Formats: sequence, C-alpha cells, structure tokens
Amino acid sequence: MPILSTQKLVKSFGGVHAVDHVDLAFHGGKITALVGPNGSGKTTFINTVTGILPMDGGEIHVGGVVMRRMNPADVAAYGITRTFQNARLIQQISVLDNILVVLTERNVWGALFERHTALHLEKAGNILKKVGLWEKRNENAENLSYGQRKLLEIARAVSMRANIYLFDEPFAGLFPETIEVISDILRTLRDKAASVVLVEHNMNLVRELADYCYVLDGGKVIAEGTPDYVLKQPQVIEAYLGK
Amino acid sequence: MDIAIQIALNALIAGAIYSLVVLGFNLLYSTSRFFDLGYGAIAIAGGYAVLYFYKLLGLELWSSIILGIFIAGILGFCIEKIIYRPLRTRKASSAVLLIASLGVLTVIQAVLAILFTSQFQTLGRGAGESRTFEIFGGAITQTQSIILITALVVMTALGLVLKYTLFGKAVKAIADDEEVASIVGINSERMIGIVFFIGSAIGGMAGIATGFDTGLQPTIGLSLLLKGVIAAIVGGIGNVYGGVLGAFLLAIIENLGAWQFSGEWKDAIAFIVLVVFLLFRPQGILPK
Amino acid sequence: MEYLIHIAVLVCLYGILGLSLNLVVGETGLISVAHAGFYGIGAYVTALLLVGLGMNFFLAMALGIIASGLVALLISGVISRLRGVYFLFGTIGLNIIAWSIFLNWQSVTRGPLGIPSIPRPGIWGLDLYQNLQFLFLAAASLAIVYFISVFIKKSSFGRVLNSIREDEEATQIFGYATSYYKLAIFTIGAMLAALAGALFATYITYIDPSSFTINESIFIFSTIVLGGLGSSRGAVLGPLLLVFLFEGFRFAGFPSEIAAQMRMLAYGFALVLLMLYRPKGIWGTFRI
Amino acid sequence: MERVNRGSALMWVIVALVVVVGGFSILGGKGGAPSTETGPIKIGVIGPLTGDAAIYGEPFRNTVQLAIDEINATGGIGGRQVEAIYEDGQCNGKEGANAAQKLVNVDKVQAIIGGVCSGETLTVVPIAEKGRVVVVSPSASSPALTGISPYFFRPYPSDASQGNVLANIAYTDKGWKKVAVIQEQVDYAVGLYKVFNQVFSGLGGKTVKEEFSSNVTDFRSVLTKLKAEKPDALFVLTQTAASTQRILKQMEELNWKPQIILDEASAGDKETLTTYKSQLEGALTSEFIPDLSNAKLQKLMSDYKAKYGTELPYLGYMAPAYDIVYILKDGIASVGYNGEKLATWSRTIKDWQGASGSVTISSDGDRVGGYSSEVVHDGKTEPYKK
Repeated sequence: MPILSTQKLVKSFGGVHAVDHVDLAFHGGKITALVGPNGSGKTTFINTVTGILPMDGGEIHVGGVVMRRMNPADVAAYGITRTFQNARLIQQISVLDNILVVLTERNVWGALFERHTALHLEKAGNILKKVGLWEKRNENAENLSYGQRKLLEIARAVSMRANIYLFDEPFAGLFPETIEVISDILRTLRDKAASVVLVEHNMNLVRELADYCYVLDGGKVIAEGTPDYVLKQPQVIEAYLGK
Repeated sequence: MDIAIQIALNALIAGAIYSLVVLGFNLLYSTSRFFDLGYGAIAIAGGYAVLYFYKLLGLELWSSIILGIFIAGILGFCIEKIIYRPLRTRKASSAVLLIASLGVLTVIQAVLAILFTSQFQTLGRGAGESRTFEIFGGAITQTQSIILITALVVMTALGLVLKYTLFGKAVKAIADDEEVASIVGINSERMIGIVFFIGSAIGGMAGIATGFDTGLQPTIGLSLLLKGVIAAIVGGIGNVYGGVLGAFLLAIIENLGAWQFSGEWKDAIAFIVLVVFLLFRPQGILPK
Repeated sequence: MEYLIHIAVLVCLYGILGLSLNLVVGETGLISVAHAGFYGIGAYVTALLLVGLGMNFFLAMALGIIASGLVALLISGVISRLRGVYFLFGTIGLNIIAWSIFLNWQSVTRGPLGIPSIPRPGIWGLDLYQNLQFLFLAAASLAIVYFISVFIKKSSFGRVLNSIREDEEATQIFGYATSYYKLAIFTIGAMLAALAGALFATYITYIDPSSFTINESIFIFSTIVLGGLGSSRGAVLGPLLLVFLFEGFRFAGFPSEIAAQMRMLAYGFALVLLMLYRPKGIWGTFRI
Repeated sequence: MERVNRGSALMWVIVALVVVVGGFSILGGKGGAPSTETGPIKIGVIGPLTGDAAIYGEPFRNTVQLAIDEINATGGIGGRQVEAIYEDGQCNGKEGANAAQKLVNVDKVQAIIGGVCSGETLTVVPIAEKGRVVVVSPSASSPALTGISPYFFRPYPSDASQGNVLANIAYTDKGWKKVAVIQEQVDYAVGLYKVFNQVFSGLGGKTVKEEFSSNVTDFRSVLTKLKAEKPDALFVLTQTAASTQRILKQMEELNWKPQIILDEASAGDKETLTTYKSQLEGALTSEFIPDLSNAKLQKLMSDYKAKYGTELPYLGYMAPAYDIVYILKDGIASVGYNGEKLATWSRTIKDWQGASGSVTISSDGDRVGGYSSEVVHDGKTEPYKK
C-alpha cells in the first residue's frame, strides 16, 4: 500500500485545471520522480499536497487515511515535508538555528519552556557536517551562496521527522560534487523506508535515482512506469519536443 | 424627514473631502506599492500654504489655491526623490518605507506647528461669507458644493487620464510590474516622480478643502490619512472609482452612526468598518 | 537628584513597553501599534481596583495584567488573520477603539475626568511614596521583564517566532501552527505592557485617556526601531535615549512652544535617517 | 541568539556620551540653583504653552511675567529678585506631572502658579503636596479641586457656581424647558455639565447631550441631530474657543439659529464674540468677571497692552493670575519663602484687594464669591438684566 496517494486531485486557477483529476501513488522505500515540461503542474501538485494551495477536488490519502485538515501545519503532522524550487530559508537567523527550528517542540507551551538540548545540537551538527555547512553554522542564512542555500534547505527537510519527502528541483544549478552529496542523502532516505518524491528536469539524474516515474503534462498524467520505460513513450517525447 | 436629508448632505460633504484624499492616495499606492503615511501631512501642508498666501500675505483666493496645490505637489515630489527613491533603489522592504514615511509625517506636522502654531485655524476670512443653498429642507453652502464638484471632477479626470493617455498606460504598466515596465522602455523613476507630484497635489486639494470646510491643525494630517486609508481599503485599494465609493460609504456610515448611535464613537465606528472589511473582504468592494 | 530619579522611572516604564513590543514587532515581525491600548487597559484596571475597591497593589496589578491578556487573546484571534500592512491598520484601529472606550465609557472610566488620587503601593514597610523606592519597584519590574524577554528569545518558542517573522508559510510547513504562536506572543506582549500601565498609574497617581493615544503607540514603536528590532538591549536603549532626548529639550533653552515640537521633529528625523542609513537600528539583529 | 554586532563598541560610546551629556545638562541646570535663603526667589509656573489650550497659556505667562517684572522693578521681595520658571503642562495630566516633578525636585521651588486647566492641576497638586510646595491656580475651576489638599488654593471660584447661575436663569427667567448640550470631552466641560444638568433637571427642565472628543472637526451630524430635537436653547460647552468657533461656523452652514448658552471659556474670547456676532446676539453666558471699574484692573489692562501690544484677553482668568503673584509676594514677605508656611497662610487670606476684586480664600481653598450672568450684545458681553 502506498504511503501517499491522491485520487482525482484537482487544482484550478480561474477555470484552468493546473492539476486535473490526478491519481498518483508514492510508496515507502522508493524514490518517485515527477517529470514534465514547464507548467505541467508538478509544483502546483506539491503545493496542493502540502496545503499551501487549497485543493478544488479529489482526495489525498496518507497511510490509507484521508487527509481532512489541510493546513500546512497539519500536513506536516501527517509526516509530509518538502523543499522549494527557490530555497526558502529563514534568512536572518543562523544556519544552526535554521536546522534547530525543525528539531524542537511544536506545541506552544512546550516550546516556551524548552531550550535546545545537547541532543538537538548533536543531530543538527551531524546533518550540517554531512552537507559541509558546519563551519558556517553561526553565519546568518542570508550570507550563504546559492549552492549552500540549497544544501541547507535539504538538510533542514531531512531533519524533519517525516516519512514523505517532496523535493522540488533540488539539483537545479548545482555543481556535480554538490549533486553527489544530495543524491546520497536521497538514497539514504529511501533506504530508511521513506517515500521520496523528486521533481527533476535532468533525465540522467532521474534515470540514476528514481525507482518509478510519473510524467505530467497539462495537469494530467500522461505516462507512468520505470524511468527507462516512460522516457521512451511517444507521448512523453512529444510532450517535451512537440509543442 | 429633513433630518435624514441633512445627514445625507453632511455625509456628502465629508465624503467629498475623503474622496480627494483617497484619489491621491490610491494613485501613489498603485505605483509605489506602499502606504505612504507622509501623504497626510503633505495634504495639510497644501492647506497651510493657502493659509499663508491667502490670509497672511493677502493674495487673491484662486491664485493662493493654485499655489497651495502646487506646493503640495512639489513637496511630495521632493520627499519621494530624497527619501523614498533611495530606499526603493536599495530594495528596502515596504515596512522600512512605511516607517520612513511615519518619520516624514511627524517631521512635517512638527514643522507646520512651529511655523503656524498648533492652534486651530480656518481658511475662510470671516463668518457668513459663503452662501447657503436649501435642498429639500437640508442646507449646503457654496464652498461645500465647490468641494463636492471638485472631487467629482478630479475623479473623472483621473479616471480618463489613466485610461486613455500614454501617461495613464505607463502608470498602469508600472503598477502591474515595475521591472517589465522598465524593460519596455518606460522610465519608471521619472514616472513615479510625476505620479508623486500629481498625487500629492490632489492631496493638497484635500488639505485645502479641509481648511475651508472645518479648519486646519497640524495634527489632523494623520486622521485625514487614516480616513483615506480606510476609504481606499473599503473601496478596493488602487482602484480610482472604488476609492471614491469607499470614501462616500465611510462618510455615510460615520454620519449615520453619529445620528442613530452617538457622535463620540465616530472614529471607533470608522475603524470597526475597516477591521470588518479587512477580515471579510480585504480586496474591497471594487477590487483592482 | 529627584528629577533624575523621575526620569529613571520613566526610562524603566518605557523600557518595559519597549521590551514587550519588541517581542511582537522585533521577534515575530507583527507590526503592531496598539501597544498603548494594552498599556491603558493595565493602567485603568489597576487604577479602578485600587481606587474603587482599595485592593492590594499586587493583586490589582495581576488582575490588570490578566484583563489585558484576555482582551489581547480575544482580539488577536481576529486580527492575527491580517498580514503585513493590513495588520498594522488593524492595530491602529484597535488602539483608537480602546481609546474611545477609555474616553466614552464614562460610568466606569470617568472619561476625560480621568482617575485621580491613585494610591502608590506600599510593601514590606517600604514607603513607595518616595520616588527613589518606587524606582526600585520599577527597575525590578524592568529586570523581570528583561529576563522574561531573554527567556523567550532563548527558548525554542523564540526561534519559532523568528522563523514566523521571516517566512510564516515555511514555518507552517515545519509543522508549527503559527497562528497559536502569534496569539501567544501578542498576548504576552499585551500582558507585559499592562504591567507598565499598572506602574504608570500608581506612579503618576492620575490617569486619563490622553496618555493612551495612537501617538503614544507610535512613540513606543519608534523607541524600539531606534534601539534596534530583535534585540532586548536595543529595546531598553531606545527608550532610554528618547526619554533623555525629550527631557533634554526642557533644558536646551528653546522657547517652550517650540520645544515640544522640536521633540517631534527630532524623533521624526531620527526615524527617516535610521531607515535611510541604518534600518537595523542601533543594536538590532533584525533588518525589516 | 543575541550576538553583538561590529558597530556595538561604537554604539556603547555613543550611549555613554549621551548619558554623560544628559547628566551634565541636568546637573548644570541644577548647579546654578541657589539655596532658598539667598539669591533670587524661584517660583514655578505651569500652563499650557503648547497645544489647543495655548491660547490661555500665552497670555497667562505674559501676565505672570508682567507682575514679576513690576515687583522686581520695585526692589523684589525683601530685597530678593523674583524669577519664574515656566513649564509646559499642555493641559494634560501626564505633562502636568512631569512639569511638577521637575519644578519640585530639580528647581526646588516652594510655590507653583498653575495649572491653567483642571486636568493638569489635578496631577500637579499631589506631587507638590508631597514636596510640600504650595500650588495656586488662577483658573482651574473643576469642582474636584475643592478641598483637594491643604497645599492648594485658588483665587477663582469653582464651576459649581457657574453651572448654578446658568441653569437658574435658563429655566426660571428664560422659561427654557429643554436645552440641548454639545459638550467637549474634557474635565472642565464634564464638571460644568454635571452641575448644570443637576440644577436644571432639579428645576424640572430636560437636557439632551451630545459629546465630542477634542480632536473632532466635523460636527454637522451631531448638530443636525440636536437640531431635530427642537430644543429651546443650545448650550455650547467647550474648553477652548477653537471648538466653539468650529461649532458656530457649522451651525451657520446648517441654517440653525437657536438661542445659545456659552460657557465662560468661549465668552471670554473676544475673537469668537466678534466673528460670530450675529449668531451670538443675545446668548446667555456667565463669567467670573472682575469689576471693570477697579483701578488695579484698569492699570493691569493698560500695562499689558503697553508691554505686549495686544488687549488683555480672558480677564476672568488673567486678573487672578496677576493677583496670585502679588498674593505670593505678601505671603513670602510675611512667612518667608516656604511652601508649608505659605499653605497655612493661604487660608488666612481675607478681603485681599487685587485686580480681580476682593479675594477671600475659604478653608477648602476656593475663592469665596462667584459668577455673575451676562448676555452677549453686539460682540461684547454685558451684565444680564432680567
């Protein structure tokens, strides 16, 4: 059974269906790629699933249960987390705080009387060392370079206790060595039985990483299967080249 | 039922002045995209300029008014150039601009108080100078009628200019997206300067109208501005006709409240209207 | 010496107000100018309980703080739905409505007559009728509020507030129900402001609505912008500087009519210059 | 979390400088303060030097200074010169308290003249009492000040007297049964309305009241509402003439010409009376009016005009202000410059002759005697005759 699945999910803007009755399923221990040309509805799909945009129809199931409350905070409580195409960091606090903020207590009262512990620091330290940002831990996040920002955002997402990770173009514009670090992280997540969703344009990376692949076009699923299979489908080739 | 008619007329007069305030405010907002609090003080500075030329120097009425409008415009233009433009170039957040404009408001009010004292002053030269018309048992003076007509003329003119002239199209382009506007060859800095001149000049008219109608005090700049902001939000921010609609609606609610309820809650009523709109219809009656 | 003590008490009061407002504005990014309203609720509730029921000072103060907190809790449920500049105008409305209530609910607040002869507290044989001893109380309160402020900043809660300040949506994605956090900090800020209000009422021994106007809120806001948003030390330093500046004008030899306006002029200019050249304020950690 | 930024050392220096400079300016102001035994006699003066009520504050300051200059020109008090320290109370409680704190604690005055309004006076008195400083107000008329402190007295009657006079004439002589009241939300007007309403209703009349806060400029709908009540007369009850002028102008624009009752604050303003001459013709008012034939008052009026170039306004307030300086002079001459002794001495003032007439202070600190009624005729007030 998939951890996350959608049934007839609809999101429209002014009458145009950006996500058009989409049925997708994401399994634990798998990396699932979402591909498609620009404007095919990939990011809108993620925004709808994470509650940033209110959905206009259909259902979302998590662990077999229908998600009822769709505030972003509630969605997070279902174990879903994500990154953004343009990394959204908390700019004017330190790199370390950017990680700590997802490790600590969610409850208002609890948070008020909690200070970060050695355990929190250790966890944050581990992930920062992994992405090579430990030296920068006391810098404000706004002072990081483009690649470092992407790394920090991914480190932050990974630090969440989630079982579904939605990565929106994590590799865009990065150097090969950075791509390697991030790929490693994704594989590690998969090996821990999490469900990893990857929006990506680079087909070589999709082939290398993804176990399964959905192709979206015009808000609809036009093909699904293993990356090698779907990328050979004529309608997929047409979607990328034909228009 | 002449009380209802008089209340309606009262609302019409107050609404006319709010309209002038909101027309200038919306024009500034649509290009500069921030709530310029200093605008309230610039408006009454226009009123004080007329006070100076007309009452203290004894200049002729209409030339004083034109000078007053011009001075308000220039003041707005200079403040934009000296303070807001460098901030915008630096991509300062709208909160920074807001606080800077709060400083502008405070400074201008203080300067006016130093120059003209903080006492209440009216622009009229004496009592009984203005003729009163009777309409269905209600009364309205000549001055008030002129203010009302001015507000409607300015609204129509602004609406037409924005719709049909090249200038209007440029303003609209900047309002939609300043960067795109610069790419298609609009000198947005210059346009914003011109918009600040025109918007502040309209504000100056509002200040002058206030001076002739109820009188001037340096501190009314803030209350004038707040009324303008409420009218703008109620009517739909950035929308020329919406703002005027909001202005009259606000005036009607205030005066109805004073009639049916009690006069001392007028300001509170105005802000309850604001909060209700912010919560339930933040885009206003006529969204842009 | 007594006069220095008087100024020191004022610095303590405004320090408490600055610290509490900084939690809302500087740490959470909610641009609120309703602080004088909560300050006033604390002052009025405390004063009424002291004068009307002869209650113990600390009990009266505690009830004043709770009352202010309850009002904040109820109201922030409504206005925390507003974002950015709309939140600002919502809080302006709040302050004006609170002020209208102080002024118009005359059966309770005595309206413009104010509440005279509020007793000063006396505890443990200390006669707080002496200003020096009152200063101890005020300074101790400031220290407690400073401690609370630092405690909140260093807690996980404080980190979440900072996160909300910069990207509320992202913070929600981390799994935080941000509206509860905003509710909580707005309420805490209001309660601490009420503490300052209780001290103010018993220190001056007289309150009337004129101490709790929107201009007072703007002044408090300015002090923390000067001191630096997001910094507890800045939130004490700003009030210190501005209170000294204000009192300094008393000695600078300006004619009195001008001196009051010079203060306004000075702090207006300070705001503009800060925004132009140092938007972080003196000690700020947060650049709005 | 709170990291020190690089500019902070610099900022510390600035803070230190400000504190030092501030401290110096304060100590500097203090350093010159002589003991109370020698040097000039420093008297504190609190009035509204800024704001709406500054129209009273300015002539008040001028009048006090005039009296002080006269005293100094004739050798001061016991050979010591008199010096006034003016502070701005803005007619508001908080500023009044600040001003009083400074006068009592920094300047160490033993006597304060002021405040002009009841609002500031109410906060000045407790601070002065604590510092054992005597407070004398020329014009604060709130009934709340009656008997407030042994350190307070006023050569001016309480409002209770004014409200009484107006209500009696309105009901009994004029036969008005229903009076509309437009009242500014300030302590003075509230206090006066209370007395007026009490007496007027006691006689069998009825009042309809609308209130407005001092920053209101648009009265049209409130006036429309009162007009619709068809009252026999309208009581314009404000603290400053500015508000009265606004109201009168808008009444004219609404074509409403009722019988008018004015409080003394507006009736004392010549500009209002002359500008709105036709509207105010026959208006009923009541002032605490000094006798114009009094030679001392005539001298004050001509001296004031000679010195400041304008007519002395608000005789009802300014004559007592002038007298206060001389009362204090007599007091200091007989018991020394000491707040406590002056306070005790003040209750012994009886039939003291000054520009405002014969002053007698009762045991609760109020002036004995009261208001007389007047009507407005041709832009001037004249005594009311039935």
